[in-house]
Amino acid sequence: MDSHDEFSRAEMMIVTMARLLEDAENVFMGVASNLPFFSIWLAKELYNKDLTWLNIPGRVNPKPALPPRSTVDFEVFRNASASITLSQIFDMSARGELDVAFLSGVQVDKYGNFNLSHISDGNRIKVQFTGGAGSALLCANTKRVIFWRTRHDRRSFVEKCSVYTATGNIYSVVSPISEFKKKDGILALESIFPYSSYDEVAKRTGFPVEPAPIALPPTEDELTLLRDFDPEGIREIEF
Amino acid sequence: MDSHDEFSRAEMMIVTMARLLEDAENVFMGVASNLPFFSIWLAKELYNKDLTWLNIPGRVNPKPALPPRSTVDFEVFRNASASITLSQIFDMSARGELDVAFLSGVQVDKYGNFNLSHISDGNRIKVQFTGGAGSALLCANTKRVIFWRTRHDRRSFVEKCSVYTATGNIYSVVSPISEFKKKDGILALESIFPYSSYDEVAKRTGFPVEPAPIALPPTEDELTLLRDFDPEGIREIEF
Amino acid sequence: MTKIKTIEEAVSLISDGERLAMGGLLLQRIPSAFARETARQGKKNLKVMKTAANYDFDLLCLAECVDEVAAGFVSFEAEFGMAPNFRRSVEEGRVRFNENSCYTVISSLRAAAFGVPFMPIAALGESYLVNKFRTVDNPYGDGDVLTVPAVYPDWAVLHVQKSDEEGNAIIYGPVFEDVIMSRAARKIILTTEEIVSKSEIEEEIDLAVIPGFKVEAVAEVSKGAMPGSCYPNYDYSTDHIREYLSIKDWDTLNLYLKEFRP
Amino acid sequence: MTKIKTIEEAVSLISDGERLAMGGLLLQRIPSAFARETARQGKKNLKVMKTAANYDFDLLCLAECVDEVAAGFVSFEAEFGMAPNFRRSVEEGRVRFNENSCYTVISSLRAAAFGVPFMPIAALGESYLVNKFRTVDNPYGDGDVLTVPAVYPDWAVLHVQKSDEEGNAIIYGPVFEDVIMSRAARKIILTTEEIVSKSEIEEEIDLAVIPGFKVEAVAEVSKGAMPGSCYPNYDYSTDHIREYLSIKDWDTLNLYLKEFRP
Repeated sequence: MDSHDEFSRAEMMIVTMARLLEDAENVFMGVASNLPFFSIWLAKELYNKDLTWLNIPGRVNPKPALPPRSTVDFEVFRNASASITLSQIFDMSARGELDVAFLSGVQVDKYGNFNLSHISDGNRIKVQFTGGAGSALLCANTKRVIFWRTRHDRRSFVEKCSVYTATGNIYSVVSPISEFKKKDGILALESIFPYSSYDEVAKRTGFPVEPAPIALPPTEDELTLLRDFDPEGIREIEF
Repeated sequence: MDSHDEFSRAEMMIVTMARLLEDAENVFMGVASNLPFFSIWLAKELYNKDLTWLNIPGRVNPKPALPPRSTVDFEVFRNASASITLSQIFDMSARGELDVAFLSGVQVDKYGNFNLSHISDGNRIKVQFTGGAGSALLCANTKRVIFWRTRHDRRSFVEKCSVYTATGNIYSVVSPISEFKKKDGILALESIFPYSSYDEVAKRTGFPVEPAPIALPPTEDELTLLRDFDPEGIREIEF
Repeated sequence: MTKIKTIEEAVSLISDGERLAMGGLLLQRIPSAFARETARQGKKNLKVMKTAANYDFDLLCLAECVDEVAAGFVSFEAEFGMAPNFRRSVEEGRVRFNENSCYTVISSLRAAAFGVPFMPIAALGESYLVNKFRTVDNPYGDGDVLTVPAVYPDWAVLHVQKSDEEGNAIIYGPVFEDVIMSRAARKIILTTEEIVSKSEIEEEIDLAVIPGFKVEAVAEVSKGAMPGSCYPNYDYSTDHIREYLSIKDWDTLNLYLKEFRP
Repeated sequence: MTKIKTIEEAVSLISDGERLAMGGLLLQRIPSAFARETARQGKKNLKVMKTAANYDFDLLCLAECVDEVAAGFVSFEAEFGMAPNFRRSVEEGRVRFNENSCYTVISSLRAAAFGVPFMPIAALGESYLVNKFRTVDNPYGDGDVLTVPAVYPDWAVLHVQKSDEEGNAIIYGPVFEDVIMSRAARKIILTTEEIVSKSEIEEEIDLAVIPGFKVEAVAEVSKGAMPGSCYPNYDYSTDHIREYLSIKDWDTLNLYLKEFRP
């Protein structure tokens, strides 16, 4: 739990992203996607039970009994509706058949482009990140991309990324304190999370932001479901 | 059985083709390949037990208890060493990894090119054949192609095919009365089957042929194995 | 979300003129009941594709449902001989046979499945098929490379052994090109020997290679591949095939289509 | 023809400088024992590729066996954080990270598996990765199409649950890119939880997706994916991973490689 005792930042991010999936036919989560896992799970429980859930192991609509601790946790292998391969999920994106993909990065800029590759110093790599996994493809070809990042600071939310790992169809950017939506090619503040403020968001963002309303907090239903499903707090692992 | 009582034309063709497989690492038989089935089976029994046998259903090294009556007979599904797909077998050919493929056609010409497509009359199809299945690829890319045909006449063995379904790496052409090998780009008579003669082969062939030795007849071993395995005479189905 | 429909409802989803990739190969696991119902409903100008076909394509030619057959091989093979209605339809000019290599059928489907406009392929020698295709310069080396265009079927029509109500399906035995057809097509129609529970599919999740999300209809049709075979459930029927091959006119065809329901 | 070898013999087949596609993904069904033995034998200048990797690639960086890593993603994920030895090796210039999208890794392997010099791919927006690749004119439409070159691994190194002595192998659970790696590579090395009889493979023939004919070695290594997981046999070991991640020098690495045999 965070300093505010009603709900955590992780929970606020999870429910914000879950609510974006109400009208999604299919949703892909990639590697290292702890929070998106909970968002998709919650959306299927509450808002969109017919949503098709795709993941790296290629188990369609997994039915985890417990939250997974990794991308390849047995909980997302064991019970599922069908099998597909990661390559075929990428193909769906290439064909324009993927509705939503969750992606992350170390830097995101005001254009919604992001960097998960490296910081370089001329030709030399100064800081090597993990690599963007499938994001170069997915960001350019998936209908809507939800970008999430568990940190919000001026090193992460920048005027312009030094290198672009992926660009394209960013729809929403969700941080621990706010949500942005891409409008006319620029990230615009969409909502401020209840425990934050316009000042905080503006101070922590490396590009100009306009004021926005306060987001609706998690509902009782959302919190109860999440907490019953995840008594160990796996959802807090990155906080 | 044919008019000669010791062995049939089918048996002569089968053993002739089996003997060509002694040094083949892998061998593919396509659709409607009754005689090649027996040749590969026999070669694995007698001459080359480590040969990898590939077929349309993609069962690697099938272990049929009985001869199959079709390309997709359960006898070639049930017991096998591993599974691959037809597309992956074609890819092996494209990669130059396929040693031998058995192909057939309605016409073969003195260049070893063949037609399994049609006879046309200007732009109009006069006689439609079955289509060449995978042969356009396989003939051009497999190391050695064994072309087999259960008829040998001047309409089948022609100076030049009216249309080329497939061309390329023809190595041997086996008919009910003789075997040809491709030499310097031209089919040359390699052997005459024991119950035939140079005159018969020359008369039934639509391009010039030079004399050649008489082929070795099937051995006792070859015949015993074949007949024990195929008491119903499935090998004679096309005669 | 249930996708269960009758075979009549499933076939009625198809519009005249659409392109169908039909699953199975030769006599194995082919959508025969689907083909018969298509004939009953008198669909027109369909385009059908598969690597190697016989009964289903031949029947659709006989019933004048198709105007294009794209395939590498169409024949009933040694036991039964050529596909007579396919052959006659082509020779009489009612059906265009877009002859392919089985390999180019697969490559066209691969391009569609991958969402790219073409697929580079190996050389096809001096085959006349080469004239149907175009080359590109090899961007990473010398020479040019032959290609085939992507072909997007409107429908993949597949017969499977088991499906749940959502169209999550298991195929036993050779899958042939069914998986790639399902990925290449815009939508899928399944006929299935059996509709089973979701948990029965989950028990063999590694074999559940058709996910339900593009499936528009699942019709339970026991013996739906007959007169073809459906491994391991049943073998093909020689008598039925001979009866089918003896059909010479519309009246006999109509009797045949009445007798063999669905 | 038996392909059974010890893990030491299997690794000794690899020559310095060769390119290895390594199976599994992140912590699942990865050839960990193979990576440790490669470190023990001090192989040099290997090029390794996979979509998303951690332990095996990181260890090969730590042991200075590789000079190129081609991947879309290298990390131990949230629980354990980044891959420290991979990262340091790249930042210190000992290893070239040929960053790809997971999708372009797959596409390069597809081109090799299909025996064609390149694969057309979907657009990658303004990603810097685009600069690594070339376009061709669309031969069947307007505009140009991005492509990736074929990459032929010398070896596919795969860890499987079951193999017979000839290298016919079954994979349970997600296959990831193991099948395409096996088709793309020139030769295959398998490590397997268990060597089983040929008849045990035949009983699940539909899952026997790796045929033995390109396999050069099958080494039986129970727990061969540890500290990774091998579904459904065992889960990953947090303690082992933490111990591995604490290695800071050659002495500790050597002790570690002695402790965890094979």
